[in-house]
Amino acid sequence: MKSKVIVFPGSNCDLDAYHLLKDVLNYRVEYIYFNQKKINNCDLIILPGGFTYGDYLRSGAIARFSPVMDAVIDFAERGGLVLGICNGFQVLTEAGLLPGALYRNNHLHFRCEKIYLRIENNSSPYTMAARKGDILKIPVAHGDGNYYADPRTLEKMERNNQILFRYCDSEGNISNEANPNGSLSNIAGICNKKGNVAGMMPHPERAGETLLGSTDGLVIFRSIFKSLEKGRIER
Amino acid sequence: MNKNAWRELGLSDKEYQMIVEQVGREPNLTELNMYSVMWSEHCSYKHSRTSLNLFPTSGPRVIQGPGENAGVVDLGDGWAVVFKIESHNHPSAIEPYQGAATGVGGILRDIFTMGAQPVAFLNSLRFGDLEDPRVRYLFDGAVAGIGGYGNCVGIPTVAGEIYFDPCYSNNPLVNAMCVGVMPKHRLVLGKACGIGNLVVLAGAQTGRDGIHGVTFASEELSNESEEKRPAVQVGDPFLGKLLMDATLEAIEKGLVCGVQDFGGAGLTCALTETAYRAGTGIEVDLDQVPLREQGMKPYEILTSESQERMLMIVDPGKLKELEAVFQRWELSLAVIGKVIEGGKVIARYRKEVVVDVPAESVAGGSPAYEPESREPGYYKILAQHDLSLIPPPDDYGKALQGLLSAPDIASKEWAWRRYDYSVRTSTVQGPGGDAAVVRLRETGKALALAVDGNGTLTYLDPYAGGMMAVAEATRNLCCVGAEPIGITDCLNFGNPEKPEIFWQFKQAVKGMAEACRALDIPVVGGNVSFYNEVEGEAIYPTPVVGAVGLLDNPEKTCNIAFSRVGDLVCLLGASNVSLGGSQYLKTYCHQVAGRLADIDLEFEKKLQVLLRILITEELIVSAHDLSDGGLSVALAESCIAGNSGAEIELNNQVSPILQLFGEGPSRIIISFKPGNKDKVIKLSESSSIPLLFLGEVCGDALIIKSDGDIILKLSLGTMKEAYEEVFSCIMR
Amino acid sequence: MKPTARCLAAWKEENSLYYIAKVEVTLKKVVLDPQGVAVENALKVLGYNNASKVRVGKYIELTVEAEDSKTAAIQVEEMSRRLLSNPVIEDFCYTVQEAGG
Amino acid sequence: MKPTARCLAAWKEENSLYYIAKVEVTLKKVVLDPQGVAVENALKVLGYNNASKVRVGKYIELTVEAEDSKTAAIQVEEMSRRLLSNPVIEDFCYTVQEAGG
Ligand SMILES: Nc1ncnc2c1ncn2[C@@H]1O[C@H](COP(=O)(O)OP(=O)(O)O)[C@@H](O)[C@H]1O
Ligand SMILES: [Mg+2]
Repeated sequence: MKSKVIVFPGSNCDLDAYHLLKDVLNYRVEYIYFNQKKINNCDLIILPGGFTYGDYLRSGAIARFSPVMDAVIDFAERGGLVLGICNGFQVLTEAGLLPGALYRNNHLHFRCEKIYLRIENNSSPYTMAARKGDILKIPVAHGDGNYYADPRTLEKMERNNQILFRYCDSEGNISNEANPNGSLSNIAGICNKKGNVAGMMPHPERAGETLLGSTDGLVIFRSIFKSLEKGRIER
Repeated sequence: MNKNAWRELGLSDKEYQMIVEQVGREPNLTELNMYSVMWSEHCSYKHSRTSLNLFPTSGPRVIQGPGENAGVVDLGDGWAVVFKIESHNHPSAIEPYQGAATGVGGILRDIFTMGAQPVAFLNSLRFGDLEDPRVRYLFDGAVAGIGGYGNCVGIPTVAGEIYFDPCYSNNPLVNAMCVGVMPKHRLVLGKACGIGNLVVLAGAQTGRDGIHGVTFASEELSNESEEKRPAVQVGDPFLGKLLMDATLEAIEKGLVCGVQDFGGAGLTCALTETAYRAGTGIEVDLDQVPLREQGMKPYEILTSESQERMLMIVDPGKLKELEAVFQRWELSLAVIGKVIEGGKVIARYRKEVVVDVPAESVAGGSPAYEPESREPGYYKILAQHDLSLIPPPDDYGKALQGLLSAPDIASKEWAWRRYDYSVRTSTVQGPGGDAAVVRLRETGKALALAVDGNGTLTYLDPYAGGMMAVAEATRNLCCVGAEPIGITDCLNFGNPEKPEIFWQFKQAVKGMAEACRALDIPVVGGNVSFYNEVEGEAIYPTPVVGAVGLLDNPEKTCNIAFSRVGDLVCLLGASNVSLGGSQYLKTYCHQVAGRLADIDLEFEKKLQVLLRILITEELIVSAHDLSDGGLSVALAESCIAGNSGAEIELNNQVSPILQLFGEGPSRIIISFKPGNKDKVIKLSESSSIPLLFLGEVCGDALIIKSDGDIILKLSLGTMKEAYEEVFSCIMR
Repeated sequence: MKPTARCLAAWKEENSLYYIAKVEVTLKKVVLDPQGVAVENALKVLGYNNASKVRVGKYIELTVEAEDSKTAAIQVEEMSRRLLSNPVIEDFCYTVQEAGG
Repeated sequence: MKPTARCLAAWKEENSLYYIAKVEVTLKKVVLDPQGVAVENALKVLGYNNASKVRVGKYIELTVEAEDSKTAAIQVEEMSRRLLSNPVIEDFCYTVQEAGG
């Protein structure tokens, strides 16, 4: 599996994603800078967390116009796997690659904590190594993770199985208490209709080593790996 | 020159005479402005220098002690740790968000300026009574600002402390600490070395903001100009991060030979200090400084404190490559001058020489004062306060519950979950424990980090309080199994020109220095913040210690949690405690008074060593330092953290109130599995450290017995609610 | 006709109107506006080279119930000074306009 | 009189004016505005019980160089749609006003 981690000005989880893929999982990974216009030889593009352009104006609003984004859009249209984590998710919604928008947490605070996620759909390339209903313990760290989509869009997303993760409690119950940011119907992660582009607010790359308290994030990267292998065999 | 000119700039007649002698003529107004900022207390340490000499600043691990942007300590394996703490109290009192944010940005630059990759932030905060809405506004804003800057630059904030007392109402304390690591050979100093090298400015444009702390010559002062110079700057963490990444890359590639950040006193400080340290001179053309506003006067350009700027000394042959590094992030550089021989800083503006002064004089020529010092009247009176009159509580359970929800003691999660403490995937232990643990991927080892200070104790006894701050900060490192290797300190005091305040200062520094010597730990940097008073009312003397420790194996660490049912619970260390200065007295009698328990530094040292052995030999499961609230609070915290109860039996010799709520140094609660009992006893005996068996981890309540009777029983749920929900309620 | 103290409350109730206030809060001109700089650069990237001096501030809209527009304005001014802006680094300006009872 | 293509640039240079644009961006009414709620509560705490329906948005001010106010307005509208607001959750409105050459 060959991955690229995009580095926008202000990205700051780029090195964490890189570290996890390379040092923990032994995958091939390279950085791609925001002003590069081409992306070659790649199976997975990661848009990492951070504060692109300071998150000034709106999270992800300015990064979305970086030169590299044309290549990302092109790659996604050709069916390539694109995963946006936290700020990366925000960039993808701003770019229109994913539906809806992410805005200010309902309590107005930045929130860093370990939360629980329920796998809502294990047919996507990002969750296929997990079981539906599995509960993952993964950190969140964001101020703008409040997901919104208008009712019609939401309904379509539900119908198309586009909701990948919801915030839940340690037992898997979806409740207001378990929602760290006011997100619509506890949505923590989604994918596009085709399923190849995904975004999530929690940080799976921070949950990849026992020393750091959880390895639950690995299943997402294992899923990606598995789906690529599968694709390769089918081809 | 008119007498008023220097007086209004805050310089005394005698200081003006010194300047005339050192320059060899009368300085012009621009030069006088430079002197005024550089000879201010903030930059010249004129009231504190002599006392600070008491600190031990060297040791086998010390690579760079005080005098540079930050201290540097050897970590072994070819790596070094760089750290410093700094105050941003006054700006935070009027614009808490930006004041705190720029404080974090400032200390960040001090670290990466030296070539180190920042890996952690810490902070120490003091506010007034939260009943006051203005205090709540300040508290909320400062916490948001610390997170706002730190989260954006992607450096985790892993530890800190927060206390509340009316003495900080109008003068909150916001102290920020940053820690970085680097390969030893990468160290770069703030020196203008190499005659002919270029002086290069990077980062933000220079504006009129932050030209403050200085009064202006009367002819230039008007209401309008006041308006134009807000005393608080706005930080730009986005630019700060780009600047950090570019500077570190430039240093790694060997493209710069000296780097200096812009802190207080802006360009003036950066130019004169780098030249002074290198024994060289600098010639600059102020017209080359990129400005944000039109019509800025030379003295404004020279003293502006606009944020996010760096000065670099560069070999002309490497300029192109340096530009390419900064260009990656679309940052441009401005060559503003060059390094010259002769030790002078010369500035031109519109072709005319407007400044021509010896760097040594501006940066290092200020007088040192040894102000008068006098023991304040309150000291003996409060020390004699009769503590035997304190009534025991009607209900020990209720008393503990109340303490757990006292803002000084209650969980500060409301604040620290607003800080990203897990970015960089290296935080093994984040906020909430005795010390943070941050692993170093490059060496497989880890840093332990803690920041501690106690204004109440220092007020009651500055000498003992100073010792205790050092002892507590280093003890906290030992509670996670680390060896303390260096400290940095931030000394927050009132007006040093008042003899009573200066006495507090001298006593505290003496105590800290003595503790450092006894515990064999060097001070490698720090900061002094005087004049923390409003309308003549000074804050408590509040020295804050930031401590750094080394942990050989991050797998072999410890936290505070009682996590395994059946484990034995013991009190390790001293038995002498006092209700003097305790949280019990503060919370239930609304008094800050009494004599503190004595501290024995030799004993403290032995305890710290023993603790590290117990942890690295993996004999104990938890360790928790006893501080605010004494034994009862520490037990409750360990229960809450581990989500288990405990059953404890007090001894009969001492009154329960003293045992449960008395406070004193050198005490730790540990828990371990019964199978390790003999080994733990043997090791503590051979170190002659008392080990007192208290009980065991069990059930889902904290139960405390005295003489066979249950005197306290609190369920986990009750304790959690008291401990965890206070701030969300108050700050709603 | 002036109401007596006794029925002042009732009188106010009947006679008060709703006003819509719009408050703009911006950083003082001399203070760095990092958001403004970032947006200006982004506009340039999008090809708007003719855009300059971008400042980003806050916009607050609220409804105020008051006797008359002057009272409403005084209150909005007060709110802006006390809560909506920090005069140390920010300026504000506002408009008040009748909303119809 | 229409300029020829050749001297269009010069003609524009001479004839363009500066316009000050003010853009207000607010959350759509259907989107819950947590900041507005917080500000409204804070106003109540300060005693302004007569304040309601508080919405907090963004205010962006910029200078646009353009041939005429219509061109300026078109451009500002475009900037607002493309960058300054996110149409999924936000509405915007703007004014354009001549600044004097
Ligand atoms: N309380 C202190 N203890 C030890 N060193 C100190 C203390 N206060 C200041 N210093 C040292 O004095 C030097 C100057 O400090 P400061 O002016 O705060 O530096 P800067 O402006 O670069 O941040 C630094 O090297 C600092 O470490
Ligand atoms: Mg410095």
